[in-house]
Amino acid sequence: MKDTEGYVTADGRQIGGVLMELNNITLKFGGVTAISDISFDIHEGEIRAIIGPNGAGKSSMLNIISGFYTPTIGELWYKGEKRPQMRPYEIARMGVARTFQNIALFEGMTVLDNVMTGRLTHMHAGVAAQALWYGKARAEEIANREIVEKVIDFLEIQSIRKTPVGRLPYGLKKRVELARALAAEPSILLLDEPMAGMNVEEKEDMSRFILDVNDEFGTTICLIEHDMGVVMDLSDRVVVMDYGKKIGDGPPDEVRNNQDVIDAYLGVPS
Amino acid sequence: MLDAAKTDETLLEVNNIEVIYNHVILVLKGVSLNVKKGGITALLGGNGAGKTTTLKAISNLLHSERGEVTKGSIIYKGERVQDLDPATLVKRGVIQVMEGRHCFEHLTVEENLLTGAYTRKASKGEIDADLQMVYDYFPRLKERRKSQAGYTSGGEQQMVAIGRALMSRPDTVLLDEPSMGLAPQLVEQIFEIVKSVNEKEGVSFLLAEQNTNVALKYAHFGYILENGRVVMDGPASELRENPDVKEFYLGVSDEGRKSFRDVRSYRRRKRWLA
Amino acid sequence: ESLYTPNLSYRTGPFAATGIPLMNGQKDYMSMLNARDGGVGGVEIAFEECETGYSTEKGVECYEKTKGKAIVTQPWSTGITLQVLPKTNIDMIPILAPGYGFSPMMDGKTFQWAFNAPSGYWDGADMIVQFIESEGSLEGKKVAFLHLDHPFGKEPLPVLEAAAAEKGFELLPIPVGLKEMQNQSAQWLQIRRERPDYVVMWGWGAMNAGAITEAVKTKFDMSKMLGIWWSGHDADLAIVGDKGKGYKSISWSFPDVDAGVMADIKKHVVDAGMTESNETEMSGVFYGRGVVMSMILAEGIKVAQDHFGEANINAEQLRWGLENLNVTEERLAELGMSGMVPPFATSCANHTGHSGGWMLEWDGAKFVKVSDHLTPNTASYSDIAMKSAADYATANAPWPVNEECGG
Amino acid sequence: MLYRTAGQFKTSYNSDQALFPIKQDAFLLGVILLFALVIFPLTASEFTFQTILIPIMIYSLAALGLNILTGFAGQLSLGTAAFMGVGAYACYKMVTLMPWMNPIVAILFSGVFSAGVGVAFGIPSLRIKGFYLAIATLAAQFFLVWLFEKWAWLYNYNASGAIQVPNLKMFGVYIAGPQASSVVQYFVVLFIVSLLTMVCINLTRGNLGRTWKATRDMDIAAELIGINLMKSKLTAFAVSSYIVGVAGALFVFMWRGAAEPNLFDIPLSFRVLFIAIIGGLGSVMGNFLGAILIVGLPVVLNLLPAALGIPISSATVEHLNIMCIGSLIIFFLIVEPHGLAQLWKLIREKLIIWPFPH
Amino acid sequence: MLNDIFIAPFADMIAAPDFLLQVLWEGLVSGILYALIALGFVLIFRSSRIFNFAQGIMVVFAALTLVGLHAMGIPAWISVALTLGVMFILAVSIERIVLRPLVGQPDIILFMASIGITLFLIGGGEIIFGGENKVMITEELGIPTGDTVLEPWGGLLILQHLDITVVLVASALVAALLAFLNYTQMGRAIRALGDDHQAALSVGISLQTVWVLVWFIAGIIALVTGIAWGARAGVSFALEVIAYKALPVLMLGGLESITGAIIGGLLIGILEKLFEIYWGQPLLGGNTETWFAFVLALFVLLFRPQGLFGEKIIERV
Ligand SMILES: Nc1ncnc2c1ncn2[C@@H]1O[C@H](COP(=O)(O)OP(=O)(O)OP(=O)(O)O)[C@@H](O)[C@H]1O
Ligand SMILES: Nc1ncnc2c1ncn2[C@@H]1O[C@H](COP(=O)(O)OP(=O)(O)OP(=O)(O)O)[C@@H](O)[C@H]1O
Ligand SMILES: CC(C)C[C@H](N)C(=O)O
Ligand SMILES: [Mg+2]
Ligand SMILES: [Mg+2]
Repeated sequence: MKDTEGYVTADGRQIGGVLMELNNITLKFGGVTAISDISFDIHEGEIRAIIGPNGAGKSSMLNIISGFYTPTIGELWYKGEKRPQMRPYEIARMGVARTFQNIALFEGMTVLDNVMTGRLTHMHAGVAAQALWYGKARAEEIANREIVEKVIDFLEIQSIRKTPVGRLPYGLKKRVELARALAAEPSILLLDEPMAGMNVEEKEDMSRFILDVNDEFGTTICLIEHDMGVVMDLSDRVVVMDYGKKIGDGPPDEVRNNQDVIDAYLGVPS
Repeated sequence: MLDAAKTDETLLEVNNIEVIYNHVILVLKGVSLNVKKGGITALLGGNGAGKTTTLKAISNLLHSERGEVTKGSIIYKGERVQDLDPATLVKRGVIQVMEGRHCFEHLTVEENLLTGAYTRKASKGEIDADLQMVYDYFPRLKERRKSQAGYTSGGEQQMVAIGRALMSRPDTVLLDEPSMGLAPQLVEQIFEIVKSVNEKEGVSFLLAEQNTNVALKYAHFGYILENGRVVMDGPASELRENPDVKEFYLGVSDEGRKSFRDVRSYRRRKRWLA
Repeated sequence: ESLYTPNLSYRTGPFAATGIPLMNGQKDYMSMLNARDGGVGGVEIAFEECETGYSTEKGVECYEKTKGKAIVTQPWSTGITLQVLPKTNIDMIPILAPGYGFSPMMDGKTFQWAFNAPSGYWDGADMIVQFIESEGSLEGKKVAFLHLDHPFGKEPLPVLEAAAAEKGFELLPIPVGLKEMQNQSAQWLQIRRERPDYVVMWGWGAMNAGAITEAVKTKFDMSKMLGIWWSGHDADLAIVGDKGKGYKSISWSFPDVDAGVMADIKKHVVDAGMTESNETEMSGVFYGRGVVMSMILAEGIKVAQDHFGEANINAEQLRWGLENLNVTEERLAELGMSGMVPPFATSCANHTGHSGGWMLEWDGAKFVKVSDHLTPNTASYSDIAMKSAADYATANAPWPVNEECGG
Repeated sequence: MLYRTAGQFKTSYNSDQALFPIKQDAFLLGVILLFALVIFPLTASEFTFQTILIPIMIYSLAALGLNILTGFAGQLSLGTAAFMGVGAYACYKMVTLMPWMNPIVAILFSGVFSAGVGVAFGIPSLRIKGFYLAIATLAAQFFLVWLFEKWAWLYNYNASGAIQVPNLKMFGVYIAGPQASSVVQYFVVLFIVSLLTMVCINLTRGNLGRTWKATRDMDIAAELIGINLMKSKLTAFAVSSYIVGVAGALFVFMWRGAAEPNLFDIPLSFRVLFIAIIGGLGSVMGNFLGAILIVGLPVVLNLLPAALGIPISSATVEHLNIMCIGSLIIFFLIVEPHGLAQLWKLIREKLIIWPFPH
Repeated sequence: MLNDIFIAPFADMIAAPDFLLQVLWEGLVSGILYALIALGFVLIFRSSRIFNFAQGIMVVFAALTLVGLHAMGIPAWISVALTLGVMFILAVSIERIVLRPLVGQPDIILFMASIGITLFLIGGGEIIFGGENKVMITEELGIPTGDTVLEPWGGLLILQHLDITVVLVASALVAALLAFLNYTQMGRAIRALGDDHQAALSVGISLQTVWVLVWFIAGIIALVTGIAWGARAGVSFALEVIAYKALPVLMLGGLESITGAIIGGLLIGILEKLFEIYWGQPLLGGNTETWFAFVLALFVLLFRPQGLFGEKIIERV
């Protein structure tokens, strides 16, 4: 593991050392190579973006980080240790939370319950206590509920607390998904296209939330997004992928002017 | 850039419809719109405004979601079409591309495209030609034609969904959020395709979009939906210049585009209809 | 007023095929009595059916539903009999299970409320063993016992096992699950492999037809196949016709279309359009047996009425009646049923009567008698019966035993 | 305006998490309890106890157990009856091997055995999903029933192959067996069913419940947010089979009085499944509504022709019965696929906004 | 003990090869019959994700209708045609009354609805046709009924002509179905429908048409199965239990696969018979056929969760 210092961003925020490092990752599905030999790192406290054309392998990269896919080749270092082969839930318990490109909320539950599931990793009462709704179970339920209510307040979804998520419009669902991930109080938050399907105003709201999370809780964020405005404005560093390869990596301004990136992705410089 | 609808002939007329889901949830509270023949009409509005619901009401797909049109009428080419089944509507030339890329997961990309031609009584040659046309529009699909659609990326699935609709040689396409999840390049590209299909083949489009910027760039006419009601309509060019639209949908204010970093302060949303 | 004698019948499901002719016989006899004599002793018989589909669960439901007014319960399944048996003790309703049910019921001291006259399963098993023994010693022979995997099918096992031990033959039980009744190829492959000298069948419902067709297919010698009385239904054999020639079934009843009772049924029931049966069915063994079964009930009622001097008897009085049946040749002649059932009598200690029966054989078109009146050797299993009865009483303690009955 | 919820504010999370956040619901419960504890026992006839009250409660419990697995944790099971059988046989073995054992304890304990068996058959659920999983439960269904038939030790080598509930006393009163009176059995069933219902309500609204529901709604996402699917599924199998097992023990000991292996065959599984689905998957109360419908309906249908004086044979009634149940299942599914519980909720929602249409 | 499990059975097989052949043949024939029922399931599952429990009762219903019509004095082949008519009406009514209102509902709801249909048909069937056992009109339909007795290795092998016919007819049916699904536009529509009802609707696939067609084909298969089983075992409602056997066949083969249904059917038919004869009866008290198929399927699924030929379950996030 490289021993790196943090750095200071353009707008003067101090970013910590390396939190996660991916080395020479390759991912194959039968004949398809979704990712080939990509390395990059994520620093503590930064907002890291991954961009690239459709099918470039961005989501697959996120899936590797959260343990849903196992890389064919390559290794992953997290908090200074090499991460062994693990089940996704174990990884989640190590402080990795995420949202999904195709919303993956629990449709049969209310918003509140969905967000509460984010707290699962922090709740430990036994079955018997829960069955009797007694002692630890009860205390825990209330304590966690308070945390969840804070998240709900923070994301301004109080009014839909008791609504079954199946009935929510797309944008709100995305917000609930974010709430669920936040509730877990993760060290690193992975966001897969959090603003797809939103209009400008909603994107602004979402941006605010992301920045606030990063600011207030110091959560490291890794996000995939197609809206260049958002990416350029929010992220500290950007990885650009194309056809499974890394074609650029650096601060937004640098990436924006990289000819490869322009050709493969942006079309016209924005 | 085209700014006025091409003809004045009304193709599709939605009159004051109300939609209720599950017998209790009233979603559309009297929506009326006109889609002009040969034009591109945009349906704009925030999350949950009712865009998808409006499109599904037109294409008659509400039924399978336990929704129903309880009031108002929908007239296509001068005929009431509310009670037709979706298949008949497709035969008459109205096809919807659903939000969130509903592909047939287990069929290959190519088979997916072919299902689009289901209602057509065309020869194999014609269909192959159309397939080629779709591949020309979306070269990426050609590469993945033999993969099961379930294993393609989000953007690829969106292309499949649009390509599949084109395969039916429609008169009218109801496009639900075509740009969602697509790379910027591709967004432009898809709208270019819409435009060229519209111009070359005379296909009319009704598209629901969040990406107001692009939508208003390509559309001729726009409706803005809020909370199940139409709150504003007009030619796209006018809407683009409307200060409210500018601020809330285009993200530009008098000072030009704001950075997303600068929107941190709490701001009360202005509503046309409270 | 009427006497409510519900019948837990089944005209649906996989057992309907064998149930229907019997239940038609029962019902028509009662209808005939009602039409001809205004019932029994001047009181009409309310012979109502409650459908069970031979399902034990439904049966218990029917019992619960009817027990309020009923003076008797006719469970029509050994499984149901077993389940209602402990309840009848408390509800004080006699069970009438002619030719079926729990064989130790023959001990009237223990099972005060249960009757399986005129013959029980152990009687049947014993007579079958006697019959095949009459064809030559059983020493060293192999007898396959093809049975429904259900309480009914397991009933004769203790007696057959005892006989096997005593007579030195090998008993090979082959169960047929309820789900396999119609597809017994595995069972018949086993029979083919084991090459038994005899196949004794304890089948019911669709199992009978299944076994018989399968036997024909595997070319088993039909004359070596013998069934209990519930496995001798004309329609089951009619499917294979000539190929079934030689198949035998023990029976405590025999049909007689020319009997007086049949003429009365024709006159009062059939001609009045009140039957659900038809001519072919009415000439069969099962319909005739159904008639006899209702006769037993009617006789029980009559005996009770005569004894207690009142027409409107209750369940307890009927119990006395069923315990004091004496169906003699003369009485049968009076009833127009000579030869349709052997004479028999019950007592406080003997609830079965042990009438014995005849061996019937399929001649390609109908069943014919091929033996004289056979009688079971009850002594050979009375010990087993007494012991089972005692065990039953212990397991179900507190269980009243009527020590007052003499032998 | 009967069902006004406006004006009932919650001031703490604790009170928001109370069982009956809305007063009217608490009132309704009070009425139900009044009936259950006082009015029914005083007025019901033997027939009502035996064909309506007791079976409805037992079936509700079984359906509740199934609902935990299928409705809450999303694992389709077609083997409920077999697990009921395990409970019943376990209970039978316990009371016959240890006659001194308190019958209620025996009944509650018998669920432990079915939970064990349930977990064993639940293990494949880690790999197998959806209808394919049904095969695991069907394997349990058919294998266990076969075992009940073949393993003579289970039924104490009875000639009949059936188990027969002995007369069992508690505090000097017969509570099981032919000597027990219906009222006593009714109260025993009421007690156990209420107890376990309470447990289920607690489990399903708490952490475990959310874990199950997450597993049901989207197992991949669930695992990615930190849910150990194995634990989640297996606890669901365990809790579900426990409850189902207790229901099985009640079924035989407090109601039927005897049972043969066949009783636990697939039709019973289906009946319980009907109840759970018609009542509403993922609902606790639904099971009771479903049971009232599925158990009560045949009783009514059976009585109807006689009451109206229409002469039809009992077989035809039975056939009509089956047809009616079939049609009603379809009818209810069409009216409200999410079951009676959902229907009730909708009615409530309508009542809340009544008299304004929306 | 080990000897009983691992050696004795095989010794038995070798000792009586003619008997082994007979066992295999019986297994093959019942396997084909299971497969036929499974085919009906697969077709419906593919086109609508309905796990159609009613397939079994449709078999009974078709057979009863045929026999019932013939009993009314209608010539055999006209009865067959009329029965097909009845099956068509059934398909149309099921589509109208049950499926149409339930479009897009979760799988389990549709499954439940099919059980509703089953109950309805059982009740209705018994009212119309009565509960007695009936005899299939085998001869009237010109199906051969004799047998051929072979003597391999000096032993005995009995082949029923009926069984041979069943095997041939079933094979033809399967070939026809495979061609239909893979090479026709309608076949593709059926597969699309199975993936996503809404999307299928949106491209103009008419659910009504496809479903009526598919249920009608399932009805035809049911009739063929009904004739075959009926000829072997008589026609009665007890036949309905064989429907359960189709379930493990389906799971083993894969819910969407025609090939799977056939292979699964044969595998289960043969293996369960072998197991019952050589292991079940001597060691376990027999009757293992009630569960063997399920346990076997379960075992296979542990290694291939989508069955041998089923479509891989696509898991993406
Ligand atoms: N099946 C349904 N049942 C109940 N409510 C629904 C259903 N579908 C949509 N709704 C509700 O209808 C309203 C309008 O939804 P619709 O999907 O039409 O919005 P939209 O404008 O397309 O939003 P988006 O941009 O997020 O896609 C939302 O409030 C949503 O919660
Ligand atoms: N489980 C899988 N099996 C087979 N191929 C896969 C699988 N997952 C992803 N792929 C392929 O890998 C490539 C990368 O997919 P991925 O979803 O990572 O793209 P993406 O960069 O997120 O694209 P988008 O922006 O469209 O979401 C695609 O071509 C996709 O089809
Ligand atoms: C009652 C009999 C006629 C039916 C069956 N043989 C039984 O004893 O269970
Ligand atoms: Mg992606
Ligand atoms: Mg939408």
